[in-house]
Amino acid sequence: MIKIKLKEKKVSEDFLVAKFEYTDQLSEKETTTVQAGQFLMLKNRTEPILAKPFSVLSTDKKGFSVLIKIIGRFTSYLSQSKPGELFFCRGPYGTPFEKKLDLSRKIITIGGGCGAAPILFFNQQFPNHIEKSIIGFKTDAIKQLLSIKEAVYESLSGQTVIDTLDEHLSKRHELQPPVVLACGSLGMCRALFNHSKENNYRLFVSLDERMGCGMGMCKGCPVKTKSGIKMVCKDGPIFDSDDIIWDW
Amino acid sequence: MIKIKLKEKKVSEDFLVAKFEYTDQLSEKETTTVQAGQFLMLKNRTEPILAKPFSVLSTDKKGFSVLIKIIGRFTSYLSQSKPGELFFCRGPYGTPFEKKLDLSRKIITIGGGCGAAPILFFNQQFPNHIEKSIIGFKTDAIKQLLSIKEAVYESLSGQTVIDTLDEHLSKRHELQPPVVLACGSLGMCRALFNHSKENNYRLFVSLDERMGCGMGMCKGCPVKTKSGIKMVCKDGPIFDSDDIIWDW
Amino acid sequence: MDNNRLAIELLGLKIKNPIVIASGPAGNGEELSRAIDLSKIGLFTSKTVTLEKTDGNPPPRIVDVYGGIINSIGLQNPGFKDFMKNQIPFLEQLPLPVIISIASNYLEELAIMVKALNESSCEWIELNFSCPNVDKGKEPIGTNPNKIFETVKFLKKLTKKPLLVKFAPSDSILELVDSSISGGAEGVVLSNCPKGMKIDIHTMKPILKREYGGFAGPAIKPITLHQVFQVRKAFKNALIIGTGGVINHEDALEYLMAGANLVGIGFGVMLDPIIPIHIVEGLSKYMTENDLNYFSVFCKAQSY
Amino acid sequence: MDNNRLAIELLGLKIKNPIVIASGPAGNGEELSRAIDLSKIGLFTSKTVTLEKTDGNPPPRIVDVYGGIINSIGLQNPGFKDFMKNQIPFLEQLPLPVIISIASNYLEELAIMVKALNESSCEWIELNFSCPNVDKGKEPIGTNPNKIFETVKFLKKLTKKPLLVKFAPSDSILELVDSSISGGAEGVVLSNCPKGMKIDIHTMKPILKREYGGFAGPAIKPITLHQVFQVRKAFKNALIIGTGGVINHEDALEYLMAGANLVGIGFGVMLDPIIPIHIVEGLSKYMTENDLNYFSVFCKAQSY
Ligand SMILES: Cc1cc2nc3c(=O)[nH]c(=O)nc-3n(C[C@H](O)[C@H](O)[C@H](O)COP(=O)(O)OP(=O)(O)OC[C@H]3O[C@@H](n4cnc5c(N)ncnc54)[C@H](O)[C@@H]3O)c2cc1C
Ligand SMILES: Cc1cc2nc3c(=O)[nH]c(=O)nc-3n(C[C@H](O)[C@H](O)[C@H](O)COP(=O)(O)OP(=O)(O)OC[C@H]3O[C@@H](n4cnc5c(N)ncnc54)[C@H](O)[C@@H]3O)c2cc1C
Ligand SMILES: Cc1cc2nc3c(=O)[nH]c(=O)nc-3n(C[C@H](O)[C@H](O)[C@H](O)COP(=O)(O)O)c2cc1C
Ligand SMILES: Cc1cc2nc3c(=O)[nH]c(=O)nc-3n(C[C@H](O)[C@H](O)[C@H](O)COP(=O)(O)O)c2cc1C
Ligand code: FES
Ligand code: FES
Repeated sequence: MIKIKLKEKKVSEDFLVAKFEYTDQLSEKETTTVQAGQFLMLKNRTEPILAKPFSVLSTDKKGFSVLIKIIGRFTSYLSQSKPGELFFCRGPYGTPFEKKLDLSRKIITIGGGCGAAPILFFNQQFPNHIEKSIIGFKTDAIKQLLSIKEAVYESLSGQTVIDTLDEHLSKRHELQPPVVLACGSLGMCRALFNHSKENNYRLFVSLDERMGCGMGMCKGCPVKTKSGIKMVCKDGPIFDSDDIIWDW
Repeated sequence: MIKIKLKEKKVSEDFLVAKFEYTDQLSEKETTTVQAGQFLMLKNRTEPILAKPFSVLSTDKKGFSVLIKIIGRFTSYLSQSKPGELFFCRGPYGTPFEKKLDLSRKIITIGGGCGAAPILFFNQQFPNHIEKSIIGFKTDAIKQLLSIKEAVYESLSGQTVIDTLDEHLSKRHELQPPVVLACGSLGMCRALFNHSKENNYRLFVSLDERMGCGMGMCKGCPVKTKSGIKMVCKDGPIFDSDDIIWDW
Repeated sequence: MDNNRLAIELLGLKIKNPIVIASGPAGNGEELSRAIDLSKIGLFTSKTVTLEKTDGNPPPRIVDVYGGIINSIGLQNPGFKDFMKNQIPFLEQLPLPVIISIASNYLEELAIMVKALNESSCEWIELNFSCPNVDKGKEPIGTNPNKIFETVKFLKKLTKKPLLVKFAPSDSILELVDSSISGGAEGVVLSNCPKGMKIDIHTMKPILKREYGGFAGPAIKPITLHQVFQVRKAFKNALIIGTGGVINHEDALEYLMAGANLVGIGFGVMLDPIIPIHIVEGLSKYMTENDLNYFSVFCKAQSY
Repeated sequence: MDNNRLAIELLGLKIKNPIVIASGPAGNGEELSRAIDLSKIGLFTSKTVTLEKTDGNPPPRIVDVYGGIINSIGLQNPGFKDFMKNQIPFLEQLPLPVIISIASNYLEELAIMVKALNESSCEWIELNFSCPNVDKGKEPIGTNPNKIFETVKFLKKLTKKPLLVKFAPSDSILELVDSSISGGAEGVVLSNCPKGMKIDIHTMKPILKREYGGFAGPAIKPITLHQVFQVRKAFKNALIIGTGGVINHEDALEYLMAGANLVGIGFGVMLDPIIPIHIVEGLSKYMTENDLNYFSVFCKAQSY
């Protein structure tokens, strides 16, 4: 792994945005090539706990940023760390979204909770390929961390991302059926899958699964597909929702 | 345990002096009563590793200082910590030196390496009861941390604490046989014990043993004595060298 | 905090909460009772006593490893006679019910101790069949199902006090527990320390003089928790004290959900004597906040 | 750095150093060979293959616990036919000697695989008798000494390749190893994952769908190291691959001193694929600085 240094960190309720900087040249070369949809494995300095996967929110020459939901051991450790603290990082891993999407057509992108990270990165990398983007959060805590113009705050508007999607689809006039790229909780992805059948559009999802190695070796992050068991870390995280066998 | 904050820390080669401050009133009441010879159990914030015993070097209203030899997990963790970091502490435990010594007579105190800590504290608490004090170190690295007038640096002078003690004894004119209090490695204590027999003086030693609970419960820190198995943490750490069965 | 959410009655004994001080790390409570208010704890288990005085093993007795310690105490104790004279009176006046732990590999010795304990007001008797730290010769009846059955059956005739049998993690734990229960034991304590070792790479020798010792602490929890889960699945009615690596109330909840009636704490008491109190408070808080009680979590991880 | 201090010859095979990539966490080397220079490592063990294709268990398959993980992969593999066609060629061209790991609870299935492997240039065959993550029906021959003896004896007739048998930690490990060696196995791999479990206190259910899984990582080292030490003490000549919780060169040294001829790394490869390289470098550095070599540490913690 390469050493990285926590540059800045902002916490709002159970979300945080953290900016990390590389500590040497080499690392720069290694990871500034990260593309939307790919993830990095992050680990703290102190304990032999497996590194955890996190999508990249944005990158620059000196480092990268992540948007993280605080749910457990590593994420709370990070939430309590101070700028200057060293961490470890390896990657990038996973298939960039663009590799599995047909970019000759515009795409509706949907992000839920911390699933927003790779979607925002994709929107930024391919501004001209976005038909519409919907980023859903339960509360508006995120406002303290990021200004997201596409944001929908369920607790305020009472709207889910699917409601907002329905609105958009009803107003939609393009000839070609829509293509949707979504990243969020398994619950959201399932719901969207059913929704995509009722409203026949093509749905790609970026899946979240507990990981071991993060690079395809350990068979720790399976998803059942029509073409057999695949690994989220290596074959994904993006999958065509039609290939996925949802009830495993 | 009570929370304590690392106030300052200086490292020189494999020694460090650390000053800790209490984080609340209560703790003050609890530990400013520490006396020379007693120890505190210190633990870091992050891992469920047993707390480790350390003699107190000095105390004041706001906290206490320790002199530590960096030899393993906790001590190297501490050597890498920054001021402001929180630690845990419980105690004080163990019998104050004065309780086992007859202070109607002056005492020769000997400290070796990090065994210097409780001896220096004793010298400071009972300046009028010290016939002579010898503090031995392999190198003079300690000079960066403390100025110890009684210090003997083996690597420079070629003198061990025992050589220095011999010198003192040869020049000594008191009628009563000497009483020596020593704290250091097991090696030094054994050597002194044999030396005390050849030069018939009374020797008290403060022993070092790996500890579990530090308070007499777990039977983890035994020393074999003529009156049976005793616990270094509770019955000691100071023992009359004549009571100890050295070859267990 | 509403402690009634934690109160239970087991084998006719009213218990404030399911937290048990495990045998050993807390000695016979002399120091612990000064450090914390034991009346807040469910049960106290005395340090295992043997008929004859035992010096225990030479140091080191405690070795740090990742996630816990390896210990080699060797059942140091003053012997049963001294125990009855000098320790039992103290234990009897502790403000919580007490389990007395005894060990021997001779039926006769166990019989003498069990009979004598009828005189005491201790609630339960724990047969430590699994101390890793005594010499072959002295090794407890331990891992021989028939010997366990015969022993328990015989001892059961000598006392009305409930008998618990304590085992270390074993691939044949179901067989061992079965022989204890069929022998008449009311329950089992799972688990004693699995055997572990550490080597000093500088001296190139095992750090412990007896080469291996008993492994305790958070590191062993996945193993001991599984032992409890397995045994509860097979023995719906046996009393189980789940012990191994418990240092916070979440750990304790896992054991209760796995099917332990009570949860023992050993290493945790050494880590910080206040931990058992924090665990009881943590459990009460958890129960209150989630409007649950003991019975709404007990065994809930079992599929039945 | 002077790597000859680590070079050894075992069962007629020249090996650069005693570090072995254990079966499973590194798959069949496809990704690892791109991440690190495998020619710097001693041996590579393939992911256990079964005669029939196995999908493995539904997620989650990996659960964090203190000091390691509990895994429930379930021997996912493409089946032996596909393995011979698509994986063996790749494994054979790896720049280090390879051990092929196979599992089945049917002698006939093992026989088919062992025979077929005679065609391959793999060096040794590892019989995984201890995967915790397959259903009862499918459970390997595992823990029955006679069955182990018969199986090894039979398979030994079918191949000239050295056979190793892999076991999880067991109270009866000496018996299990004895039956393997008497059956003709050249050595044993100690240890596979002990069984462990974790309960999700929010759902009140075991986190793993199969309830328990295989416990790996630094937390198990004291137990697996003791298994190795015990077995070496009783079997002076058996080849032993010591595996369990190795993440740095000090860990590896402990295993060598305990009597392991080789040291396997599983969890460590998942933690960071570079770890095996760091361990080899760490060992070389240690040997050079202390003017030692493999033979001056091997078995040194044994009293003989
Ligand atoms: C490809 C990929 C990209 C990801 N990107 C992001 C991101 O950008 N931002 C972000 O906040 N998170 C992201 N995640 C999820 C993130 O990896 C987990 O939240 C993280 O590993 C939790 O680590 P922890 O140590 O804090 O929690 P743990 O202490 O490991 O677990 C806390 C609780 O959460 C459960 N849990 C742990 N991991 C997962 C998981 N992957 N899915 C469901 N439940 C889990 C555990 O069972 C436990 O109950 C991503 C995951 C994947 C696979
Ligand atoms: C009453 C008492 C007072 C003490 N006062 C001081 C003090 O003032 N300053 C100070 O520097 N140290 C003192 N010590 C020793 C100190 O407790 C140990 O050095 C410390 O526990 C090491 O912790 P660690 O985690 O850094 O080392 P570990 O990682 O636990 O061990 C590192 C290596 O040292 C060995 N080791 C660990 N503890 C001991 C021990 N107690 N004796 C011998 N070998 C050991 C281990 O086996 C291992 O090989 C005292 C000990 C006692 C019993
Ligand atoms: C220092 C120490 C001493 C112990 N002494 C005993 C004992 O005398 N009798 C006994 O039955 N168990 C003894 N044990 C085992 C504990 O009671 C407990 O079963 C085991 O340590 C696992 O729980 P833990 O991880 O909470 O410590 C001892 C454990 C330790 C660490
Ligand atoms: C994710 C994972 C998968 C494993 N798969 C196998 C396997 O297929 N065959 C096998 O014999 N052992 C398997 N093991 C066990 C390891 O080879 C090793 O024996 C065990 O994990 C202990 O070593 P460690 O602590 O270094 O991981 C697996 C372990 C893990 C963690
Ligand atoms: S995490 Fe190891 S294969 Fe995906
Ligand atoms: S450390 Fe527990 S008795 Fe001394």
